[in-house]
Amino acid sequence: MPPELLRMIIAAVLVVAFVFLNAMILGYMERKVSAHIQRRPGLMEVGPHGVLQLLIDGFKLIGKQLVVPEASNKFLFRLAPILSFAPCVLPFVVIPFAQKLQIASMDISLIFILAMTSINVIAILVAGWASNNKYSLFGTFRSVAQAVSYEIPLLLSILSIILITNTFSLQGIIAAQKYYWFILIQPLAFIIYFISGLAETNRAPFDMPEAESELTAGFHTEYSGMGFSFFFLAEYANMFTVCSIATVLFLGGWKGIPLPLGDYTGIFWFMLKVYGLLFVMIWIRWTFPRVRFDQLMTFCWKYLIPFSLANLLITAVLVKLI
Amino acid sequence: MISCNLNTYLIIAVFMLCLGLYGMMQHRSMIGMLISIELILNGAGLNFMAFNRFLAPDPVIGQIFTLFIMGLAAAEAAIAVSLIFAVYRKYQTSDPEQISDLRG
Amino acid sequence: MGNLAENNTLHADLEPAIDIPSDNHYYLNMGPQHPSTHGVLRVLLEMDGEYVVEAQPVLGYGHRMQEKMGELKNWRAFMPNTGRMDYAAALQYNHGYVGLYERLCGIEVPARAEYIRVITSELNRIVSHHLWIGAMLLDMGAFTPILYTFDDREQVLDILEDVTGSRLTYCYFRVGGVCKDIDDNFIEKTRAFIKRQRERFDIYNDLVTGNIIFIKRTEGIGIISPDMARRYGVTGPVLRGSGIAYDVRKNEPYSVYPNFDFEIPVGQNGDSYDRYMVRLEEIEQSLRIIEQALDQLPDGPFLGKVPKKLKMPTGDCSFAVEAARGELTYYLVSGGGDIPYRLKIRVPSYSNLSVLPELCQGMLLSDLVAAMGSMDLVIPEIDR
Amino acid sequence: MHPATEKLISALQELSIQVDACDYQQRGYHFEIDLEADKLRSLAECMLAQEMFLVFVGGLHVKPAIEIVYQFASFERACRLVVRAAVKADNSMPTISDIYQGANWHERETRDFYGVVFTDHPYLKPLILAEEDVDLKPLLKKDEDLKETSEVRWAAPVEEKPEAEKAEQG
Amino acid sequence: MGDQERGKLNVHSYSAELQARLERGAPGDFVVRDPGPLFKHKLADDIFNLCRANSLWPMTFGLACCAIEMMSLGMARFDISRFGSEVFRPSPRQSDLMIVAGTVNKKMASAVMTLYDQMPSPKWVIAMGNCAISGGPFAVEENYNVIEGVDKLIPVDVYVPGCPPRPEGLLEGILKLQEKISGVRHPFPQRKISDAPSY
Amino acid sequence: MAYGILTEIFFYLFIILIVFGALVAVSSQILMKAVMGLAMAMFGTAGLYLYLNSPFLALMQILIYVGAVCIMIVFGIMVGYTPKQLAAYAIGPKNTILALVTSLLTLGVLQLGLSRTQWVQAQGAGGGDYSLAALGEVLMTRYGLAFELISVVLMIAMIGAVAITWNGKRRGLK
Amino acid sequence: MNNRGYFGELWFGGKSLLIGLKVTIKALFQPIVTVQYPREECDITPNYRGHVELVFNPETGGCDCIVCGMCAKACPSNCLVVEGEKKEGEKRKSLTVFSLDFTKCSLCGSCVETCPKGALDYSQDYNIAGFTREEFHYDLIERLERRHQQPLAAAAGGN
Repeated sequence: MPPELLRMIIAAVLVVAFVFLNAMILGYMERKVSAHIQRRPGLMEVGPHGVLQLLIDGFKLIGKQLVVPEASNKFLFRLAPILSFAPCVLPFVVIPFAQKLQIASMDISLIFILAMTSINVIAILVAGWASNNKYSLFGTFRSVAQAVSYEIPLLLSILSIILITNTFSLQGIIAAQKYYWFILIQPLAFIIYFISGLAETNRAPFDMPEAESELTAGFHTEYSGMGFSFFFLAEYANMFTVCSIATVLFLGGWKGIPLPLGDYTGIFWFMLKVYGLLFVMIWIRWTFPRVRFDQLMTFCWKYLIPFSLANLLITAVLVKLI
Repeated sequence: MISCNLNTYLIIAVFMLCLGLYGMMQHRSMIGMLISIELILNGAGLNFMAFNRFLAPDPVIGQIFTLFIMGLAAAEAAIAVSLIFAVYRKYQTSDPEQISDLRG
Repeated sequence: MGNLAENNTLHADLEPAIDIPSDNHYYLNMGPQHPSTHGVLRVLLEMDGEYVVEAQPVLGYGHRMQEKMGELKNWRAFMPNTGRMDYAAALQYNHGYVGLYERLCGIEVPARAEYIRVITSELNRIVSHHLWIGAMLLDMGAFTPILYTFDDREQVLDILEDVTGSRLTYCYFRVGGVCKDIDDNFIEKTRAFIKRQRERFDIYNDLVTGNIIFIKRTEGIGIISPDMARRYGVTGPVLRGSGIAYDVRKNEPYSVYPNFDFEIPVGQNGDSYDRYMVRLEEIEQSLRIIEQALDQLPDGPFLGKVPKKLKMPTGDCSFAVEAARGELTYYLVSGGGDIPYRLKIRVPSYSNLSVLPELCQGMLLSDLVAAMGSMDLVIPEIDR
Repeated sequence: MHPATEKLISALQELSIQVDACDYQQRGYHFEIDLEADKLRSLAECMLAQEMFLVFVGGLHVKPAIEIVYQFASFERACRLVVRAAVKADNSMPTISDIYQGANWHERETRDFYGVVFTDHPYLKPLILAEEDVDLKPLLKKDEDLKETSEVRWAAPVEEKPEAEKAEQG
Repeated sequence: MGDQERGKLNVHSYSAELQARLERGAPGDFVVRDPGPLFKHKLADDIFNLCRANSLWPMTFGLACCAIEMMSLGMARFDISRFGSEVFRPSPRQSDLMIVAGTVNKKMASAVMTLYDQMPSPKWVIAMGNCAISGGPFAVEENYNVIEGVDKLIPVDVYVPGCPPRPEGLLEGILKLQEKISGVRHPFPQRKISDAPSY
Repeated sequence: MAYGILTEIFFYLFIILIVFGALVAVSSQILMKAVMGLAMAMFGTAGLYLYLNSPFLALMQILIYVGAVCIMIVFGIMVGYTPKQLAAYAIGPKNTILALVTSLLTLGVLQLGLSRTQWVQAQGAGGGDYSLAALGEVLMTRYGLAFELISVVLMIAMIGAVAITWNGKRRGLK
Repeated sequence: MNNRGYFGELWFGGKSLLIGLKVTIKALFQPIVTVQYPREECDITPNYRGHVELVFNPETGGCDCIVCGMCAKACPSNCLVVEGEKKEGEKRKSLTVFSLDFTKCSLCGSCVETCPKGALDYSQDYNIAGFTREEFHYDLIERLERRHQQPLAAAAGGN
């Protein structure tokens, strides 16, 4: 077997394994943090402090019956979970976990990630439409509008970083933050990016597509067992992607105080920063009520886009001047 | 190695163009027509890229043209969808054959 | 190839009860199992996109024949049922029911019993409002406030469980008094709770009241005008949110309520936010009443002398109390004997919910959830 | 007596409706009205004009005909009225749901429980009971339990407790 | 009066299935379309059962009074999440456990059955509270609306009596269900805490 | 060598994706499926762009076509059509033959042209600088005007779309 | 509240959100309030109303029930069955059957209150659950005897 192929296969296995592991860690983290925010212990009984709970949940979901509703479009219904999963895995290929720890180095890795995240909506769309359930359709509907409009401030806030660094390469952007993190000179872009990222990943308070109290479970109302767990995995993988981009763009990526780990020191700092941001996401989710759908759009068009445009303009002028 | 052959790309482009034409005539809904147009534009873009890769001296021109096509396609889709909204709201249908009121 | 069926396939495969709408409207069947209908309410929505054109609540999924059973049982046997109508504020239902018999048969109640009734009823009102704040915020997608309010709620439930023996569906009052006396431990714990609750208001205000998302989602949503309230017979905090200071405790005072100094909080606009504020303020007023009642608590018996078998005169009698959700009126028609000839129970949520079809026209679906949440619905109370 | 209440009484008397004052301590309401079904709508209009709200509408199955009991009260003052009206011969009753929209559901519920038809009601479908149970009418009394109207009214005001006491089971 | 006679209701023209289920009288004997064990191998099946037992996701399905106690169980004082069951799924498709908390009446019965059918197997039902077990205080002779026991409609695995049961009762029910699924009861040491819970 | 074969296999996969997607896009009776087919074809085209040395364009293709245009069309479908209409839009048999003839004729003519033409390679074709920097530079200098024009077109399109769609009154009120 | 202006609203909103976040992060570091039930046994108030139970009278070594049937009559849901038989040579009826169908009970307390002898009381069983309905048709006499024989086991509750 040629070594390139072997490398690819190993990389693919690693990435998928990491996605599963990440979902487990995040799921545990979410349930435990939410529990302690609400002053209860949370998972306790399965394993010490319930660490095995997510594994158990996964096994249970594998063992559940897969229900494909009679009235659904069966092909698309089955396709949707896989569609949602694939583009979530691909960004992991180019995320620089450490100085040397990047599966594929690409000049335009940032665009690659953005392209992949933009496909993600398609999966939600297919899922909601194929389910043939009005609640699912509602969820889809909201999700599409939300994703399309929040992509704009997201891209604009990223663009202001690109203006400074002149590269789309993630490693290049990290290298450009040699002396200071970009969050110090672009705090507004960071805030806008983070809010748009929350919306892109459908996290509360922007969890319109799966608004529990309005649309039961939104676009995955009809999904059971593995189908549901794929959406679950995809959501957490997406969260990780968004936070890792934020880390790379604004928080200096894998840079940190050197530790005796050689070239792999970076992964410690990278994970620390990413999971720190993920903690903030979870924290926000368990604090706020859900915004209304039209308020969500208003907020995007009235505040985020003008601010990100202004930020971009100012950045452009400053970059030109300096 | 058909991936290094210009004709492969051209045939695919032609195929997309013809299917687009077919769809344009045959679809009764405006959305269907829009889909077909996108297909045709896509074929054109592929054509540009293929010629750019195999025939042109400057590798940038084709890419730029394709980029422009994409931009135009996006603009066109936006306009078309909004037109469909408007037509739908006025006539409560999006079958182009039923919209015969020419005065607007 | 009709891929989208007319009904959403989940949540009960029931046919819509209203006629098929025009082309671009469609039906959404909300409930009977839906997270934000607080139980088993079913709302049939005619929708235009995300906008509600018409809402048709379908009741009866929690109908438990309470009025029928009222005609079958004497007061002692029907007593547990009263607590099961509105399980969130059961003691006020107990209160209305015993008050009815006491008024009809002219039974004297010892003063201590009346004070105990008031104290426990007001505690129960607080519990009910705790539950409501949490449930409404849960409807609006905030998960944490309900846990904080339940924290406080459990405090009161412990106090009430200690004296009544159960946590939720109390059967504590008796005609002529209450079935168990309160002791010093109760008073001490209640005072401790009052102190604690006053401190907890800060958390509510920080987390909910001042929150921009909450304000944006509730301000101007579901406005009930005073005129509308009158036409529908809306009562309770929903009415007071509209600016009418109607409270049975003040208007037709019963029990020992005239002895206490308390205010009726009112809102200005009649929107969901005002209803929220009214309820929050009512918790404070209830605390004030409890404080005063504990100070004034007289000694004496807690259960008066009542014949074993009640002899009711023929005739009818009505007794209204201010339950946590509004005016609760028991109307009893007696044909003599100890079993009512007819027992009509006027539950507040029934009238409050009947506003919904008019209220939600042109609303967004999310607003409907917020508006419905602010009504404080308890479905088995509505269905009886 | 509150001036608004006096105004209400006089307005009702203008409609030639007999209003009887009651002992609130004993009955829990201030006035009672026995009404013919025909006058119901004008009474309801008068009530709305005098800013009373509808507390409830309920049925009462007694011997000559089912009675519908309406209770009105005021938001502003202590004033509670009970209106009783026997249904017409064809078991029907004029609706007041266009005057008091709140009556809509109460009337539907009364139709569920007693089978009384409210004429001109906009949507007289079962509310509480299932559509299949249209004919159930669960609150109608059995013949042996049914009483005369006079048996469920207050006796004339005598000082002593009324002696009507029978060991009758419901 | 036995359950058999009590079960007869004034069923007029309900769906044939509901009518059949109601008239059957005695609870039990359901034709459950159980797909059977996932694996033929016993150990694998045991492992899966252990997983299922420890990851019971209930459906948000409150009917009456008991629903509040069910909510309480999810709240901080009792905290069902210790057993991994705090994931209250609003959709029946994603839930494993249906807690019938409250009175089921004739109008609701068909919805209950639909919801049960919509759950993917393996699925379990807990009848919480006396109303769900036997109609409770509403099982009077003149009963015209209340279903006297949800086990007439759907197969019930665990009964938790009480009116309403304390949240600990429901927790005990869930533990019983875990015992039923996996065959093991959690070997909890029980210790008495001296003073009242302070929180 | 094996690597070459693998790339070739992927090439075929992309072609299949395009052909299948395009066929679904024009022949599906359900509009949602048609859009999915379009997305598939776009995706395949993006794959071909990779073989034409331009990963940037491939990603842009995905970002713009799949991520924006397709989604917009879906949006149009969801808003502009009721479920009933969606079901009703089956293919009318009326135009099918005409469409078939026209498209086949076009295909034939172009195919003829293709097979008859001897393509002449320009000097230095196939090589050159495919980097993003070069693209950007040319875009900003030589094609600056065209770029500006495209931006103006996009801007006008956006304004136009908003203007067409916007009508003051709130929807949903009777 | 609506006339805060464009930036005013942004400022107000952002501040309120931060305040909200402060509340939850504070709670994150506060101790938990949970009573971990199966691991810790909860303290149930002595006034808790479980199902009814016959009261053990140490003087007679049995219960005080005189088989008057008041409790069964008072029960609104007919869940008590009391039967007794008059044995030869005894003045009173002696208790033979005292069964409770707990699944119908609504815990109203009528039986306890009407009992002229105070022979009934509430139990402390707060954590009962079972696999069949019939598990909750209690034979109270047998339970009384069992409780009397094993006073330690009875304290632990359960069924």
